[in-house]
Amino acid sequence: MTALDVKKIRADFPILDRQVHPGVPLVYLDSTATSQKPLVVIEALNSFYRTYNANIHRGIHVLAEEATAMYEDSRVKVARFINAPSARQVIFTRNTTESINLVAYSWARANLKSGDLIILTEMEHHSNLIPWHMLAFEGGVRLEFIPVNETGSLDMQVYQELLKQEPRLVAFTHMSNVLGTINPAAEIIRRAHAAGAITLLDGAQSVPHLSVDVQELDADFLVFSAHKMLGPTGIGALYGKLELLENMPPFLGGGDMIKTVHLRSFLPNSLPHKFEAGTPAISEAIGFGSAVEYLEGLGMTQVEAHEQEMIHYALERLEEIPGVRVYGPPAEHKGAVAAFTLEDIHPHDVAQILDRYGVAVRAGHHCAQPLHEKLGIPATTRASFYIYNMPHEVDQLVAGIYQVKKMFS
Amino acid sequence: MTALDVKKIRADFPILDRQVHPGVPLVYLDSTATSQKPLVVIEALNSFYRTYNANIHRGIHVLAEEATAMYEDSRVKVARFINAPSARQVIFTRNTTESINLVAYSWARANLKSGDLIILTEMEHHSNLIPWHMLAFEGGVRLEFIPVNETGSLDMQVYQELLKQEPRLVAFTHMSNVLGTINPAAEIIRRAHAAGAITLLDGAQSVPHLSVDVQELDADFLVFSAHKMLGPTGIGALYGKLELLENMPPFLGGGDMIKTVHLRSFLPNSLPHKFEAGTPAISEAIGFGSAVEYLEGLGMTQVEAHEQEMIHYALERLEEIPGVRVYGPPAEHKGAVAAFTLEDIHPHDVAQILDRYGVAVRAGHHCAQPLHEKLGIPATTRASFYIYNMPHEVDQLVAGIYQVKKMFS
Amino acid sequence: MEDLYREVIIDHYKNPQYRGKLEPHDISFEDDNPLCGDHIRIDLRIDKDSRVNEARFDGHGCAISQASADLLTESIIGKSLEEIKTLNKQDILDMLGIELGPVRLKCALLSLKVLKAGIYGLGEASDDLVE
Amino acid sequence: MEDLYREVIIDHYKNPQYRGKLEPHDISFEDDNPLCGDHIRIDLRIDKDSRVNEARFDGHGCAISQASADLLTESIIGKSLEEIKTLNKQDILDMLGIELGPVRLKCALLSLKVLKAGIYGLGEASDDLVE
Ligand SMILES: Cc1ncc(COP(=O)(O)O)c(C=O)c1O
Ligand SMILES: Cc1ncc(COP(=O)(O)O)c(C=O)c1O
Repeated sequence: MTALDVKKIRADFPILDRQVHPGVPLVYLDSTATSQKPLVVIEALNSFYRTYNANIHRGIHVLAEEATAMYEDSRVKVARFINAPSARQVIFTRNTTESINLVAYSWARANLKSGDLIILTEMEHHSNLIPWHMLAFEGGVRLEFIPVNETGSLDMQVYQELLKQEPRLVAFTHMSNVLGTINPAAEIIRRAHAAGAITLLDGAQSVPHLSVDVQELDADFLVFSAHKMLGPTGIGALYGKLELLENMPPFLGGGDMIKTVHLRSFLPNSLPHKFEAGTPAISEAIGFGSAVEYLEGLGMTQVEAHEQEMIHYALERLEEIPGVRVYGPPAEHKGAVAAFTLEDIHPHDVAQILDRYGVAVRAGHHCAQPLHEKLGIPATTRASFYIYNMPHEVDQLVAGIYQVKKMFS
Repeated sequence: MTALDVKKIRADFPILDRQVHPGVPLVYLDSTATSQKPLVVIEALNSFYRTYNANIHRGIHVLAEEATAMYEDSRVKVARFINAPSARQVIFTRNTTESINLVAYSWARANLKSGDLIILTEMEHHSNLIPWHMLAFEGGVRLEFIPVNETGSLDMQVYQELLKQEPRLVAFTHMSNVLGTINPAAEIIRRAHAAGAITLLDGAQSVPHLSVDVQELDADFLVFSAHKMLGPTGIGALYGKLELLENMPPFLGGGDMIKTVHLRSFLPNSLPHKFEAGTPAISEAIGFGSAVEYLEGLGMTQVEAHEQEMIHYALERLEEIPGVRVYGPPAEHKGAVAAFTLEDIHPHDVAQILDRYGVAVRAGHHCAQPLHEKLGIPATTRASFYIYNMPHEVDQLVAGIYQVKKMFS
Repeated sequence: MEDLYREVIIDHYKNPQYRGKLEPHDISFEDDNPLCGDHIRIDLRIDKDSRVNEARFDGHGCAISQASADLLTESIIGKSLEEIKTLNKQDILDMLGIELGPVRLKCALLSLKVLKAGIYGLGEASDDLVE
Repeated sequence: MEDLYREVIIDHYKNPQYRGKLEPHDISFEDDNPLCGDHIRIDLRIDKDSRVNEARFDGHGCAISQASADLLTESIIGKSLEEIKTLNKQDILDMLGIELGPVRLKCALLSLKVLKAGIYGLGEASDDLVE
């Protein structure tokens, strides 16, 4: 296994040349919120709009044929990236959030009844909470939560207990966007299936950073966003098992998702079009395809290895700073995400002062407010790493933190 | 009023230099399906990804602040373009289709009950039919349709009759994407209000081509897509009256659309964020802003005038071809859309042969199958015109049609 | 233009040899291309060796869909059902002798899809049949 | 760094002069900044001329939100309710003496929002109050 050539990779990302303040270069440690984009992705969008922009699926002229072919080709690439058995099991959505809502509106509303149980976890992103809150409020399904324990991992014993209540769905994040915890997805899914439940795997953080194989994991649904994995905004995906998708009623109604329409009735189209109503995010899908190709070129094993190196080094350096507390499991059990507190200095202040040194981090509850409630803190500062980050950027983060300390001392 | 300088405009659209077959330049007559994009829009995307790509709303670092400011600034531009009283009445969606579904899922499901009446028209695009079909199927609302008469306009007398049944909603297209008919929106809305109904105006075809003023029209909801008005794919808008939007329950649940979240409950965010769940189409919104700015620069009155010239000339030329039948009202009552049949030659054949001459038109039912059923034809060939089209392109279309006739003679 | 609408296509479209219906028939199936309203019905009479001894198509639509239906119908007479099951996209393209984009491909393959759905006794004609 | 966290901010954050609660009070309102969990409560005592004669704030959060709250509370003592209604974003920025991006602006304006919602007797503090 060859390591990533990060210097070479950095040259592919134009934004990394940017100075965010005069003389202060960008140190981008916010990839968990959204990743930067390589030239090849930016150029994919560019070339679409400059040479073959057209609406798809219904067009006979050359532009429309080229656009349709590239759009569908991207679906094939994304399907291959997660090892989906077929491309029509990949539905393009706006983002992870819409993918989860699609399952909540279509699958859940057609299949769950009042009193049915959905199991979630305490470390979910709001996107994997609110759609189920809405369902609970409206349809009376019950929600139970796998607790997060001291070490930042899921309490599998409580999970085992909860399974006795015969849940219908277990929906959980593959990797926490705060703690970095990589959950034992295969095991959670295996047990869910044994208890007769289906599963939804939130891959927003795992698909960009790990090799995720839906067949190996036996996931029923997998959801993820392009913008977190080098792709454009405005596009995400829902993978589903064929039988589930086939039997789900449509979600959004409109052009393209139909086979035939009469004044008072319609027949839905076949997969994947059944779930893609209206003019889709065409350029975005094409950019998504180009992003997964770039990642495949690097090799996801290599990506994982690089991120392991980064998080090891980051935790080592952060934990030597008096007053810093990093949340989540030790480096070997987590992705490249370090959420921390610094004494009682508010993360907003930390992030804003770091920004003056060019270090871009996130501060807040990172759309995981219940997890922060559980941790007993309103917010954390989060530094996260991707393929283009280097150890010296960790050093800049650390130097910045010392400046913050000095200012508030 | 100065006319559009179309030669100069054409120089802003890189795709117009393209040859679609060796030696055959593009004659793009498919803007009703999707418009081409000026350089300034392509560069807006480019510069976002190259210099300030970041996730928005929750970020403190410079990139996030710049991205948030540009995203919200685009909302202000789009709001101004339709003369919305405030920017928070503009919700960004994927497209017209999602905007209509948002209203169907959120407003309609909260406000309509079985037996309630929705009035549509026979000339609706599938996007303004299926969401209501689904609602009728699931919730028992009733649908009635304003008929299209011989001249391609709505039968206002039948409308008046239907209003006696106390509809709750009148949802109709401002401009037909097949007939080109410009419906008397202000009058339809006025009568709907008098009958106690609210209105949804499908502006997918009108907002790109006419000056549309939501306050002047007194529209309750207006929906449209960026990709049909020089903007990128993956973004559209829903405008709504403040009181309606404020009282609607959320549609998609997830990050950003919340104020606070606990393990088992949440409080929705204020407008417009309440309806924008998850990472939005950031670059797309920014491109949308740049597109409306470009149109404002041209002046919508000038755009309208140019299109009137184009459609007058196109109908004149088309109607002199034996065997051509153009559908819809005369030029002065329609937008720049000419859907026609040519003897009994199938539109697919017409379109494909035209393509060989570089002329890109659409063939099919144009997502208006019920309208085609009413017209008694399965499909039409549709040529449509926008700011970058010139009379000589009409001539090329006409020459192509003569070739088709020759081949099938 | 020769590459696109070869004479054979215009010919089979204008003067189809196998247009019609068979009553009675052993197998009959019909379907549309929802994109354009093309419609094809195919009727077959099968002999006791499971060979097609009579075939007709009916319907309406574009030159490509109607010419392919005529060419396909012609080609299957005398073939066994097992042989017909092996027909695929390329066979149709070979008969037509042209290249087609994705939308027109659907027109070209409609008749094969209908034929196979009929032979397999399916409730619905799926695109998978003609990959 | 001086431009960003002027001494006055760190000072008012670390040693607020007006932190506390008033019991009894005439007006009291509290709200959060949901983005970061900042919380501000403001209590007022009003004299018979509708002037604020005592004011306190309480809560927790970042330096910007807490310092602005202290500065704002200080500035309103002696002011009439009508005068307070005219305070806006710029007044807060002037007190702080710094430029702020959109997210931090919300921190800075939280106390003004709370104050105005209290004075107007609103059920909810809306961003419109501090435009
Ligand atoms: C009148 C009308 N309504 C709705 C739509 C749907 O727009 P979109 O596909 O962008 O959602 C269209 C475009 O095809 C249209 O012409
Ligand atoms: C674990 C997890 N789930 C879901 C999401 C939501 O992703 P998006 O905002 O792209 O819908 C995120 C990203 O913030 C995430 O980290």
